[in-house]
Amino acid sequence: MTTYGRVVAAMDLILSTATAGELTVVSVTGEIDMYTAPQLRGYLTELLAEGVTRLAIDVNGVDFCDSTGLGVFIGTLRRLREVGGSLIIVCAREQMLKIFQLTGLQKVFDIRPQLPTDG
Amino acid sequence: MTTYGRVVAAMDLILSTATAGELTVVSVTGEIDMYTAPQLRGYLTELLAEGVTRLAIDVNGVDFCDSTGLGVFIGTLRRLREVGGSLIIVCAREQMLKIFQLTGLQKVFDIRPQLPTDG
Amino acid sequence: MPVVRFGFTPAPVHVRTARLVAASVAQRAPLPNELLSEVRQAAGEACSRAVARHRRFGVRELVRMELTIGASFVAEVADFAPVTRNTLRTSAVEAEELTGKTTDEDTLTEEVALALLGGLVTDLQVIEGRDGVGSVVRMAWPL
Amino acid sequence: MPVVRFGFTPAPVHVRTARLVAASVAQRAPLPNELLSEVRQAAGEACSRAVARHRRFGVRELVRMELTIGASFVAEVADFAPVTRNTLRTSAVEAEELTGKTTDEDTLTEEVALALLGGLVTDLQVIEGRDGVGSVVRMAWPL
Ligand SMILES: Nc1ncnc2c1ncn2[C@@H]1O[C@H](COP(=O)(O)OP(=O)(O)O)[C@@H](O)[C@H]1O
Ligand SMILES: Nc1ncnc2c1ncn2[C@@H]1O[C@H](COP(=O)(O)OP(=O)(O)O)[C@@H](O)[C@H]1O
Repeated sequence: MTTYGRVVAAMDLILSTATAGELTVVSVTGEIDMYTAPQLRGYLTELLAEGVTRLAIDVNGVDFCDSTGLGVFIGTLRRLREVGGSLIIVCAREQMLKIFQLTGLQKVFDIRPQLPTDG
Repeated sequence: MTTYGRVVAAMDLILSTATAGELTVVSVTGEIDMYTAPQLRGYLTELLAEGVTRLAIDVNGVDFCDSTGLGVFIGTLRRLREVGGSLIIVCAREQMLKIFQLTGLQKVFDIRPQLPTDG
Repeated sequence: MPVVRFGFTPAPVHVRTARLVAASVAQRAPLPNELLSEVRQAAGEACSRAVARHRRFGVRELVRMELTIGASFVAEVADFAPVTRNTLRTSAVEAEELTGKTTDEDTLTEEVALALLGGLVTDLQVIEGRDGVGSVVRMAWPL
Repeated sequence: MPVVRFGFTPAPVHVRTARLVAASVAQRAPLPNELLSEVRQAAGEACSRAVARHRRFGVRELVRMELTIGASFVAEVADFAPVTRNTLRTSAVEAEELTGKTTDEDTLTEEVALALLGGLVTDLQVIEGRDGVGSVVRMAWPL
């Protein structure tokens, strides 16, 4: 089973996966909070279980993200590090960048305004 | 003092007046409810006090209207009738037409989808 | 049974928030989309009615709305103003009468509110409050 | 002093409505527009924290949020879960530690929530609840 191109849409969160070179890119649209985070976590866990190690999460479609969402990102980063993988957060949104800053997590994550073009 | 062309904008209601032939047309934008109705009532009362008798209220910019709003329309109609005046409600919106129907007020008001062109 | 309670100082401005809450909870109940604007309108009417009653009788207690998701979606709006003979009605006078009669605008609005509630909500009750204090508008929509 | 109370069954879905309510009441307080998204985020964090605490301890009581408009805009979110040594903190551990440590995701989220609350709200307190039951996150914004 391959997850590429799969689109999962719940009431409040839309998740899709694409590839860009060697990178697996998950795009998230909607609000990430206590209600939708389990869905995001499950989706990412499944990708990692399938062997994805070079991951990017594009959050430019995210309208709202709380600590539960950040918790999912941290968990994903930790698991990727364990297998020598990497995580890029694609984010250009002011509001979202602010919560990374307020929590000091901008120092922890590799945050870029857009997808790296060199794959 | 003339009210024509005056625009009153509160936090949630925007009121403006224009003339179309002999008709005075008040356009309402926003939500009409218990909170904003006093403002609408005051605005219309002032117009009537200035001698307006042929009035149209354009509610196509109204997102929400409750019984308080309908109460203002009824009060205005009654006062206009007392002086031999007339009231047209300009309304093409489904949701708004529905509340006129549910209350039986569609039989009481002269409701038109657009401004009469014959002035 | 999920319950959401919303209590507010009897001021018109909070009725808008009450409408938001009712529609938001109804959406997640979930109630079909085409019913959401009815819930929003009906909850707003019930809350306006409660605020008006508190103001008329000078009652400063919070107006209370309770939303319950069970076999149906139930919205109850409670006021704590004195119950008079006219309070516990669910039917309004005819529309034609309204424009002719010399009733004041408040009474008029109340009649229109009742007509709207009756038209919007099939399962509608207006009952006495707990311990005989105030009145409760109870509205239910099947899930 | 206008007061709005919002109580909800401790389920994640209602936290979204709580955010809506907090932002809506703050807007009408009125709080400047640029602060509204902070209020929305902070209220959401406090409510998520309360829901998480109720779940962890199996407490089924409603989580309660109270919004008061006075000299400042005050938002209080109360839970009714047991208070342990760790409950009444307003400062979080360092971000760098989070990614290294073997803490579970719930604890991790809690630390991030605290860091966010501390960053968003200047006037922040986490205090014991009335009669020593539960905890209250109290946040204030000057008007
Ligand atoms: N929307 C509301 N806002 C504020 N208080 C409310 C609201 N609805 C109910 N209450 C009050 O909350 C109190 C607690 O109610 P509840 O949680 O059902 O427990 P109990 O009645 O056992 O104390 C009651 O006194 C009730 O009147
Ligand atoms: N958001 C809320 N939802 C439901 N109940 C609440 C909420 N906030 C407070 N309450 C409860 O409502 C009850 C009534 O509170 P209040 O109106 O202040 O009067 P009193 O405490 O005198 O009964 C209290 O028992 C309080 O715990």
